[in-house]
Amino acid sequence: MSNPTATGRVLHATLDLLDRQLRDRNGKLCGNVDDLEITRDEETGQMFITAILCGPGVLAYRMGRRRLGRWLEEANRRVHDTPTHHEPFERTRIPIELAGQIGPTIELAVDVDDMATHDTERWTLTHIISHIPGNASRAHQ
Amino acid sequence: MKKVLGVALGVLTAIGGFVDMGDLVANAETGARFDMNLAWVVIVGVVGIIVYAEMAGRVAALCGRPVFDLVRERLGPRFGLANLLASFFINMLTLTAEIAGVALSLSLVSSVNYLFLIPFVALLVWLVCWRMKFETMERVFGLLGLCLLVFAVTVWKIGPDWNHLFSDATHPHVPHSETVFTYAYFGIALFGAAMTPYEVFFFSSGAVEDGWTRKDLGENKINVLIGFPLGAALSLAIMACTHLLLAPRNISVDQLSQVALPVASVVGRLGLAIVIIGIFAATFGAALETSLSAGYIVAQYLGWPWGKRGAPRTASRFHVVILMAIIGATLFGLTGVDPVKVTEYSIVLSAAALPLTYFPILVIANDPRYVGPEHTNGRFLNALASVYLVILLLVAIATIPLMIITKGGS
Amino acid sequence: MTSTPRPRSTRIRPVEQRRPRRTAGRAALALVAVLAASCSEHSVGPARTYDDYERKSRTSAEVALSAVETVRLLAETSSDGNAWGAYTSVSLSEQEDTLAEAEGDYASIQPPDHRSDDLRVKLLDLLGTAADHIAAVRIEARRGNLDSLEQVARPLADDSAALQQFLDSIKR
Amino acid sequence: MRISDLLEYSVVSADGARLGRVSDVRVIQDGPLLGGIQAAFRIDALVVGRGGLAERLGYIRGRVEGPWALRLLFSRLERRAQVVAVTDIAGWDEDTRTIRLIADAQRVRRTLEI
Repeated sequence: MSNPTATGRVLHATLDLLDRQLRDRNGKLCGNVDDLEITRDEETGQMFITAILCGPGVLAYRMGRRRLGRWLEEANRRVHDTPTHHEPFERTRIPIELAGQIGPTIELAVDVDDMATHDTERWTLTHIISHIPGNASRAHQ
Repeated sequence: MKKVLGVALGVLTAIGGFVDMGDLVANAETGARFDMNLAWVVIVGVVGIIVYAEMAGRVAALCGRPVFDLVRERLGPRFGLANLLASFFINMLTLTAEIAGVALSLSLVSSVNYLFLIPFVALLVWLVCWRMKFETMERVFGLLGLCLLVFAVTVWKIGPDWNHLFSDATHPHVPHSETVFTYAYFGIALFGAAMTPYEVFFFSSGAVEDGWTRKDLGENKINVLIGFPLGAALSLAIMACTHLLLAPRNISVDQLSQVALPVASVVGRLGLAIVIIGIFAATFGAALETSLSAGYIVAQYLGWPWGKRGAPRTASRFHVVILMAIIGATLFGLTGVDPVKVTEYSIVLSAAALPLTYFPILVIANDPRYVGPEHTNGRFLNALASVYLVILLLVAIATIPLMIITKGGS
Repeated sequence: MTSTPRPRSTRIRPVEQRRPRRTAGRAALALVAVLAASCSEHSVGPARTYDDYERKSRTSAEVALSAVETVRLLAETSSDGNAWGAYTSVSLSEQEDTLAEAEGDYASIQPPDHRSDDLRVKLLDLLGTAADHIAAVRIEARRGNLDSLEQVARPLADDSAALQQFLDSIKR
Repeated sequence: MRISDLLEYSVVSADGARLGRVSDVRVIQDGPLLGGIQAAFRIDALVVGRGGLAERLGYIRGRVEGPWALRLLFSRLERRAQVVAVTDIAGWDEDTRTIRLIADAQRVRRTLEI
């Protein structure tokens, strides 16, 4: 076992990462860390945390509703067919290197609109909130 | 000077905001049924809310994280979800009770049946959630709530034997006409009314909405340490009123209008007008707090954008949850359930759910990664908070059995 | 957004089955059921013995006494000019409803024996009289004659005394 | 794989002793640079315990200090958890969801102290 204090910072995944509040590049709240992706290198046997996963299906999956979770994720993937990205891009997966500060909140170098956690926000906005007068202005002084 | 004014305003708001439908009903009922024998519970309850609200406010000011965010982080998604469902359910009962309370207070000046007024009240509540500035909302209803001070005036005008009243309150016993079980049940109701979880949901989320930082820690302390005890004094005044005026006549309180009766009979027409304004403001303010809390807890559990600081379109799911909660409570209220009964159940169940919410607050307030090493709880505070955690657990365990044994306190 | 260079895929696959944990959900459901049951339950259920019936008589009499006394205090307060019409008439209706409900509930309990019949007749009589007197006060209040409420409410003093006597006559 | 999958694995030492379930993973950020931005998050060890609330509160790992009674209780529970280095893993069994270790229980046993 390597000496944990020798290099790099030490984190505990469930303690320091899971369920933390996420913020996008503009400081907007954009979901919690619902799960983490772990990738294992076959040759060296080393494992890495490679991505933050977040979105409705992801949370269901984590809470033991495996099939429901995967179905939700798949549905989300089909509905949002990565229009703005050339490479295949999963809206529930934020590569870990895009996580800037890790503290009481985790700041991501991502835009909310690229995240699955924001889809229902957009839906309620276009279908409900934007039909109610006064939705765009701040409250009166 | 401006700063002092701000702090004073905050304290007054805290006093007026402390009392809601739950406190009105629980204190008036126990005063009429148990005289001052349960007054000590109000004190125990207010110390508890002071301890935990201060922690929640401090955590919110230092790391910008409101309570329900922490609930999920510390308890995990599963326990967190259980807590969310329980809290949301109780919050709906409370919201129903508060909306009905507003409608009842309006019916006392208009003689329109309160059921007809419920939709109108709900619309008003929603409009304020939708349009009014957070600070204005807090201040207006908190300050109007100060009208409830007329209860204290009433007690003073009755001119009781103060020594007697005090010794009654400090030497509690179970009255002959009651059992240990009903005594304990109403004790829990009073405790739940003082420590209702939505108060800390709202308080901590409000601190984030008001943009509190390290600089506001002092104001947090003052609000909590002065505002809440004075709010509790108000609760005791209500209890004393019904104890002095209704209990000797064998009147038991089962309607909101009876809560105002001692004031009318002692202070007169003006007093009645003031107390009804006070009841209106207290229940309306609490209806706002519970509507917003519904949105806060769901949004914070799921990490959605929340808050009424920005335009509604910047937190659309949050506003949808609020809208749904108000509609749900309205429909429930319109079924004609007895508002006083709903209030009783909401505060008693609140008491049962308390540990789930207060435990994570206590842990986080000791976590240097959140509040910084210099702002973690001191020894004394921790000792006190630990004692309360034990009380909360005992209360939570006892609540449901007592509810069944006493058949809801009857 | 950049895409990650992902290390070669792993052969560890997610686990399919998991025992669903629904205990929390079940507990919540049970709680709601208990609540619903206790909400819908009237303060008076069936009575199997005389003691039981007596206890229920006591509860009903106490509710009635509270209503009678509330109305007396209301009438006094209004006659003194300390309340306005809307407050008085709404409060009076509430008390009238409370008493009517107590009367209805009590009347629907099957008395278990002949001894109970006596109690039943006695208390129903008291409740009926009180209800009539409260109705009279309410009618007067609706007509706007707040000043004379105390006058109209006078018979309620006897009702109150009778209920008190009834309560004293049965054991605690 | 996701961490929620990993958290379902039990850990068994070479001599067949059950150490418990994976309740957390210790991560050290010292891997190769990712996208030229920051070092990769290498998983260094598994925290193996009974799961449960005590291991989420961070009384040891997060250096939460009070209140005294909670600290006593939860750090005790948390201390029962053990740390297993990733390099000690011999193999994975997907069907039974177990991780086998290369060494005996006595040799791998390390308590959680930071």
